[in-house]
Amino acid sequence: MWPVIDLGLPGGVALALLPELVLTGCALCLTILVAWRHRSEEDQLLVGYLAAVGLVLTAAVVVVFWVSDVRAGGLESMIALDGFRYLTDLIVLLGALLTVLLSLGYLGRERILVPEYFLLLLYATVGMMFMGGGADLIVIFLGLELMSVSVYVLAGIDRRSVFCAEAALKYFLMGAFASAFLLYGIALIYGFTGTTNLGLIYVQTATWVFQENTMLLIGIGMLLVGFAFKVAAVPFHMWTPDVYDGAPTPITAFMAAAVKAAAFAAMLRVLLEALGPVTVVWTEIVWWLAAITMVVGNLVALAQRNLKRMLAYSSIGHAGYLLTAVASGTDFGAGAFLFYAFAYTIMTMGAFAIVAAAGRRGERDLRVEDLNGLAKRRPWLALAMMVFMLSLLGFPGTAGFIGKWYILSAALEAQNGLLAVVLVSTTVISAGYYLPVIMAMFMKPPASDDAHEHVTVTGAARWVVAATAVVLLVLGVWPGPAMDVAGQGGRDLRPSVMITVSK
Amino acid sequence: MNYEAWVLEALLAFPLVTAIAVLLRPVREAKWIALFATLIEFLISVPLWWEFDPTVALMQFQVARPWIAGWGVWFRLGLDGISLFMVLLTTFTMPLAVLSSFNYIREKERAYYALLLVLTTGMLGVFLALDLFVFYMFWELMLIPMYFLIGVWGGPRRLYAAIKFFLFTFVGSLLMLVAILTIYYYVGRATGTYSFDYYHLLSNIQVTDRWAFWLFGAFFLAFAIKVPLFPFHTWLPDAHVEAPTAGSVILAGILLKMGCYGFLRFALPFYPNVVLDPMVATVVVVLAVIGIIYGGLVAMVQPDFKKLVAYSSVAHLGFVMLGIWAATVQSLEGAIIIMISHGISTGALFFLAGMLYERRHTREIAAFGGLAKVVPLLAAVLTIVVLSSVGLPGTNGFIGEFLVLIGSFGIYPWAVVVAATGVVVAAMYMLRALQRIIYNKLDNPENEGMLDLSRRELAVLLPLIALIFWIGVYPAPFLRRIEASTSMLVEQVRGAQAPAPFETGGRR
Amino acid sequence: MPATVGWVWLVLLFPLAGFLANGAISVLRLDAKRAVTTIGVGALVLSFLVAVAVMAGLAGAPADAPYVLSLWQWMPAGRLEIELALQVDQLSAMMLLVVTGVSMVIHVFSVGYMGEDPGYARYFSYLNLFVFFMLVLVLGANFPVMFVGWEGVGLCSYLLIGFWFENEAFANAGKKAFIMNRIGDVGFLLAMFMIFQAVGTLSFIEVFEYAPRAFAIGGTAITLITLALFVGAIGKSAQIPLYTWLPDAMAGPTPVSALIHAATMVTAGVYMVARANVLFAMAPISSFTVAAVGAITALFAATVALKQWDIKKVLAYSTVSQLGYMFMGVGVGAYAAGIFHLTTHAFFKALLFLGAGSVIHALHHAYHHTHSSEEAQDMRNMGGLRKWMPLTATFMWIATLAIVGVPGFSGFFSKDEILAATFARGHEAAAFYVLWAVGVVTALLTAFYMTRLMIYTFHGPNRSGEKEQQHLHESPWVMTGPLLVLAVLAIVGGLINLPAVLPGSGWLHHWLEPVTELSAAYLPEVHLSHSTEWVLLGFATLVAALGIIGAWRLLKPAALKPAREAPEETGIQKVLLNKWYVDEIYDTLIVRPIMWVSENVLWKVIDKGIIDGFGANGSANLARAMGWLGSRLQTGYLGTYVFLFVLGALILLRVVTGWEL
Amino acid sequence: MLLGPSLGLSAVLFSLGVAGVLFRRNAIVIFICIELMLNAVNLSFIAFAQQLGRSGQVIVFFVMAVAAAEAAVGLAIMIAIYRHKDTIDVREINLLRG
Repeated sequence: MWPVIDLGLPGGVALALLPELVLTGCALCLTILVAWRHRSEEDQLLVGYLAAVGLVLTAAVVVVFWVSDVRAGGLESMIALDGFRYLTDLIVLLGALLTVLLSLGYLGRERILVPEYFLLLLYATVGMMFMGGGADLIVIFLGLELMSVSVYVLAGIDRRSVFCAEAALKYFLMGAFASAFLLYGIALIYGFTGTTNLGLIYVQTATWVFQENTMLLIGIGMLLVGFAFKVAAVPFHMWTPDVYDGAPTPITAFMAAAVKAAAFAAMLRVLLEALGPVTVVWTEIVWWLAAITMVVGNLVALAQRNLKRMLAYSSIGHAGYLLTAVASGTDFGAGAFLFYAFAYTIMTMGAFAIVAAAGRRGERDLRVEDLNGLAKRRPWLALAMMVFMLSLLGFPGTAGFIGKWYILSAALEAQNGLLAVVLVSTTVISAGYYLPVIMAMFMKPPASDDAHEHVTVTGAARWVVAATAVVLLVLGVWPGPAMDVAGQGGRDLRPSVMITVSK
Repeated sequence: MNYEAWVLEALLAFPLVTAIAVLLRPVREAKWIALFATLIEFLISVPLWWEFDPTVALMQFQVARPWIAGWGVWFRLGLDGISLFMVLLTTFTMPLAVLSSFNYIREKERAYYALLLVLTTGMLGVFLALDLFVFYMFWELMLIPMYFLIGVWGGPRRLYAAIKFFLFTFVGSLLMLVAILTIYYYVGRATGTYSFDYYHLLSNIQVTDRWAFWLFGAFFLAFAIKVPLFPFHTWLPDAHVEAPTAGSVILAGILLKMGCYGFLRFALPFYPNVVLDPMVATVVVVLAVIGIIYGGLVAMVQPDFKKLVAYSSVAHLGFVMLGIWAATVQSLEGAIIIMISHGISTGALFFLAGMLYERRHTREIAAFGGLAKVVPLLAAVLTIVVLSSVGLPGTNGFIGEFLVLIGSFGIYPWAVVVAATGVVVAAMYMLRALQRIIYNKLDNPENEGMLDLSRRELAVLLPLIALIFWIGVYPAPFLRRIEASTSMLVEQVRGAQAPAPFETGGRR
Repeated sequence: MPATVGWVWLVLLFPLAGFLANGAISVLRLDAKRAVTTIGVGALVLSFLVAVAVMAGLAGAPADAPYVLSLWQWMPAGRLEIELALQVDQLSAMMLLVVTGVSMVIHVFSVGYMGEDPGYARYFSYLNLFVFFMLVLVLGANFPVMFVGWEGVGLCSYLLIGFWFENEAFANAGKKAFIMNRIGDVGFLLAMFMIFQAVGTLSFIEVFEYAPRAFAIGGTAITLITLALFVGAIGKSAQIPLYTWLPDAMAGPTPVSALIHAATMVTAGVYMVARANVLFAMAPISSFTVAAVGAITALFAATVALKQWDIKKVLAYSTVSQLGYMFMGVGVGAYAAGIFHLTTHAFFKALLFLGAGSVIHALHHAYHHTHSSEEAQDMRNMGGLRKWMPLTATFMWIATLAIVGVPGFSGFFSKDEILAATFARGHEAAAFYVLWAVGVVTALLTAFYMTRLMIYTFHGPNRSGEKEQQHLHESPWVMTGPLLVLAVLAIVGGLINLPAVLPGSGWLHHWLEPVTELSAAYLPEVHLSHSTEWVLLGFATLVAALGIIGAWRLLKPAALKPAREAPEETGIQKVLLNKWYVDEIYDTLIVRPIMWVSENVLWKVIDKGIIDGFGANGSANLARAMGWLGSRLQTGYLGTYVFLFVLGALILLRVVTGWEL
Repeated sequence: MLLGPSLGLSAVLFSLGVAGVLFRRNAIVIFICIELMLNAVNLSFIAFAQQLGRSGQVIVFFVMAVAAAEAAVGLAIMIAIYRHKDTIDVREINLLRG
């Protein structure tokens, strides 16, 4: 219908921002609704369902934009209009939707009566959509802050649990600290390129010799520090295990999947669209970040007994895999990121759904041994968990493997052979903690006869688990179309100004 | 549709379909469906024997379907002299494995038989795949069923054995994945067409010669762990001892052969110059020979019968590796014959170990003694199988070992001299075990009441014994079918240079 | 190819069928003693008749190239084409007759000897299988087929030695025999590989035709091949150092010892050397080694036989010694003499063993009635059995005179011809004179210990105990009949190859001409003048007589005590009785160290310790330790987190600015 | 024209902020130091805007708005933690570790 939008006119910008506007609109209406009906369980469920409807609506709009391949006429000033944005939006919306569906049952069981929970989720999602789609450093920063603030609160939503409060505090302090670094980076880059628009920065960096301009390099460094924190790359990852452990399980899943995906999307967009010509500067750093993150994440996960904390460290490991895709510094890598982020979101949501189901009310310490003999009493649940574990491990036949294959291809095409070997070796280490979970469920007898009575997955969560497991297997066996879509999305990351620069 | 077109795909699809059927039907019928399915599978594969044209060296029965077309991944299957007998060995062993676990497996039967069928598809996939990506997928896929077979239905230390088995193979295969992708990229960039097709990559592999050593190293590690070659073998005894009977039979009979098959199909043709590189060759041949002697000697002191057979597999496959690395027509054919006959004789040994376990619930050799008086039939079968494993002329063991040694003598005379003593070590440990099981005094009261082989057990063992003598006495049809592909492989590996010419007269 | 020679595959078929039939009966535990006997003995009788027909057919036909009957292609692998082919020529026909003839006789004897044994069917099935493999060995047309027979007979000797497997010692003896044979077989295998590597084929006709062009006379290649073949022969024919299995093999039933460990299997080594005479002739060093090892073994075994009390052990060492003679014969190039002694030895040694068998059977029977647990094979419990077993005594005396080499008996001609050939070879190299001297001394010792055996068993007072004497009686005709046949052969056997001086001489020599002439070019036949022949003949008779009279004089059977009260042996007697402690040396030097190394070093240290402990589990624990270290770093304090954050940021900035900051 | 020194000042302020976060124990003081860092960045924005035109100053307002939002949420969280542990001394808050 309208393949081209002119971002110069205000109407054009509004049109470009339609998905975000739709979501914000829903969120605002819900805010009003919550003001009146916030006393009973049903109110919370109602808000939850409406939030889900809002998300689906937004997703529909995004799909319309994506299918009709809407493009920006001329320079993309504030928001980008390309496949990459639509795909990240879809991934983020999917993450949020799954979190909402999981939380419906979870909040009831944990007796958390805070209808605003779903609002915060919506606002965080809006923030993430801006991060994924922003064509301007400031827009990305604002999106990041909007998301961060909402998730700080979400992390500490359970007023009665001291762990939740501690998690929120740590996340808040470290998060603010890191955004200061990010902002300082933006300031320096703005200072020396005169603009915050990614396309224009690309033009500036293409024509300038970086050796003698240390201040700009520091700016890029600061930017990387900020993003590295958000993405939980080692050594900036220290907050992740504690926050993931303390926060309520659906929120942990949300942070591990959607937040991480959005952070990576923003990082990729900035690095590729703005700092494209100077890849040699940042690929080496990202290379080191990836390697160290993969190794430390997987190794420390090996020593964990608590299942939730183990999945936290494993998500650091997966951040390392995604960093490997970024380290390739090509749009092929971006494609790899998109596919892996999508697959990773599904795996983590499924895994945490079962962790949530297996944990009893309030009892935080869910050990791997608590899953012993799950296969006998809850065969389907155990089977789903096995699919998630195998997919997280990257075992053929699951989407995880295809994702890892895609990332390995990106790394090898960019001549990062050594990083590929590090990725592969850390995958072996990851087998060291994924397999015992499968082993506990299938090969060990249950502790007592009524061991898993309480483990029930009700209503929406049941669908989440089933759907995610099936999607993982289908993607694993028939990845063709999904990979092409991801590849197309990645290729869109070329700068909109189309200035051909000899690489 | 003629037989060539649908057979390979049917071989892969049929077990999966029946696996689902087993899961859905009630528990009582599980084992019968599984037996019925594996027999049908075997019947499908039998016509391969005469449909296969021995004169053609290239792939036959080829099938190619686009799978992930964008990335050059096609579902390509093919069969040639080298993989023909591996496929037949698999389809031949599976019904016996199912039959042998009839009253060995008591709980979760449906899952057990479904896993066996999925495993069949995985194994056949590895032997038939002509697309490196599809090969890798099947190579890893058959890990999970075997992992569960050992882990759920295994012996006391099954968890340790299962995870050790998984990790050993997993390390090797992941490095192989990186190697495959590197080759895929460099060949793709050089030729423009990005594809995983075996012949496409093989025909312009020289593009990756700069990293030939490292890429070969990755393939080598993956296959050496699977074979297992000497230093990487410690997973084998644990996996064998803890796996249920059928698991051990499949593990020894077929899974180990995937390593050797990998060498023959991928490592040798891809990097012949690295294979023939004197330093690499000496290392591998030395490891193979150590494997033969070391495997034998350690087998001699094993108290547990299954562990003894496991170490004997290390010794047997040491011969195969020696044969593969000598890369002459005789040694390669010998290696393939050992791969088949080891599958048969070691399979039979494990079936017997299982039967003894079913009777006395112990695998300690010391617990038996003087069985020949009580169970003459079992003793007779065990003697025949032990003799085949020792490589007595007239049985299948001798043919393989003789061809390997005579083929390798021209290339590595000293290795053959040491390897030949392996034949003595084999006699030492096998006969020592045989004697402590069926001869000596009948001192243990529990052995008196032992029942002899039932009809079902005979049905499992007789086909194997028939094969032992058929390959031993009349191996010509097997050798004829292998010859075309092995001579082509020797041509590829040895390049233009013909095998060592004779100094003086002698027959041409 | 004459018709009758074509039937040769029938010779193989009958014993194989016999094995299968009796094997089925024994496994299915059917009680059909008569059927087993008819199948077992019947198979051998038919096989013998066909053998005679083949021999006749061959004798009639012109003696050109040997007839090769190819059954099917066994191992077609590229250049290597091995066929399962049978070769009938003068040598193999001769061996055919000897093997089938002696086996038939021993089968008849076994009917009586093993009558009451529960494993009767199993015994006959193994015996038939043995004959089948021995015939494969003899008739093989190429080295691999001969190797099939070679290891096959090793298998049957394993099964038969350990026949009464309840007794752990007997089962161990069987295993020891098989493993020692296998050590020899490795030599045989390596020889085959060297031949194939050099000549490209393994069938006898082609190898012997191309050998002269493929190898330099006396070169390293041919020497290595022949030495490797000889290692195989040592293993199979129990020469030093691989002979210790033969005395232990006496654990098997006596007819088995007679058939396998006296007449047929142990002579396989000699047959192989005779068959490959071209190769050995082309390698003088190897031929000399063969002769030397033969001589030394003969002497060594004879010394040990002097002091053995078990009647079968004496005969076992005597066999080792006589085999030494045969190797001396083929070593010096007198292949016909070697085969001749092989044939005559088969007759009289089989007779000796069967005689000993009937003695043991009688004694066993007596002890069985009086329920005494005395050792039935110990000569100290015998004595004066002449009175109760006159027939066995006379036949044993005939065999003893034959083996000692009293003129007129077969042993005299065959042993003397070997000594004469060694003496004749002497003028080429003095060492052969030494070998001749060793041979003569051995002849003296042989005469001594054989007479000692006869005196202690059949003469002097009876030491079996009064009650047992009532039950001592002559063995039934089914056992003494075969003794008679063998006795006749022992006497007549010498006629087939009379020495040159006597009329109608050297029939066997001419009969084997087509086979042995190939080697004539490299190791020409040396003929002594008639006078030296007569001198040697006379000297040999003198030595034999000296041995017999010496034994008669020195030994005092009356003073001998029954086994129970026998005094402890001292000094050199003790050393001889314990067979120079060779077994113990092997055990401590080879067997025990191997077991200890593989148990403690290979398995515990390398497998569990280094590869598992260090490699697999080691790396797993290392990873877990590093992980634990990482989780310790996660102290929970915000301060640590911020500190690491800032540290990381600083490093990152330094890297991004190219280490200038 | 005063770009050099103002950037220097903002860098100094920034590092002071970082030092504060590192060494202080009280959560609120840490938050104050973070605010100090943000204002240091605002300073550099102003310094750059002085050369590159007004758009720099607009960014400062965004930053301030964000800082305000953060402050509100941060202090709420600190109150929650105070209600539980009667202290906001960072060294006492270490239940989540390992």
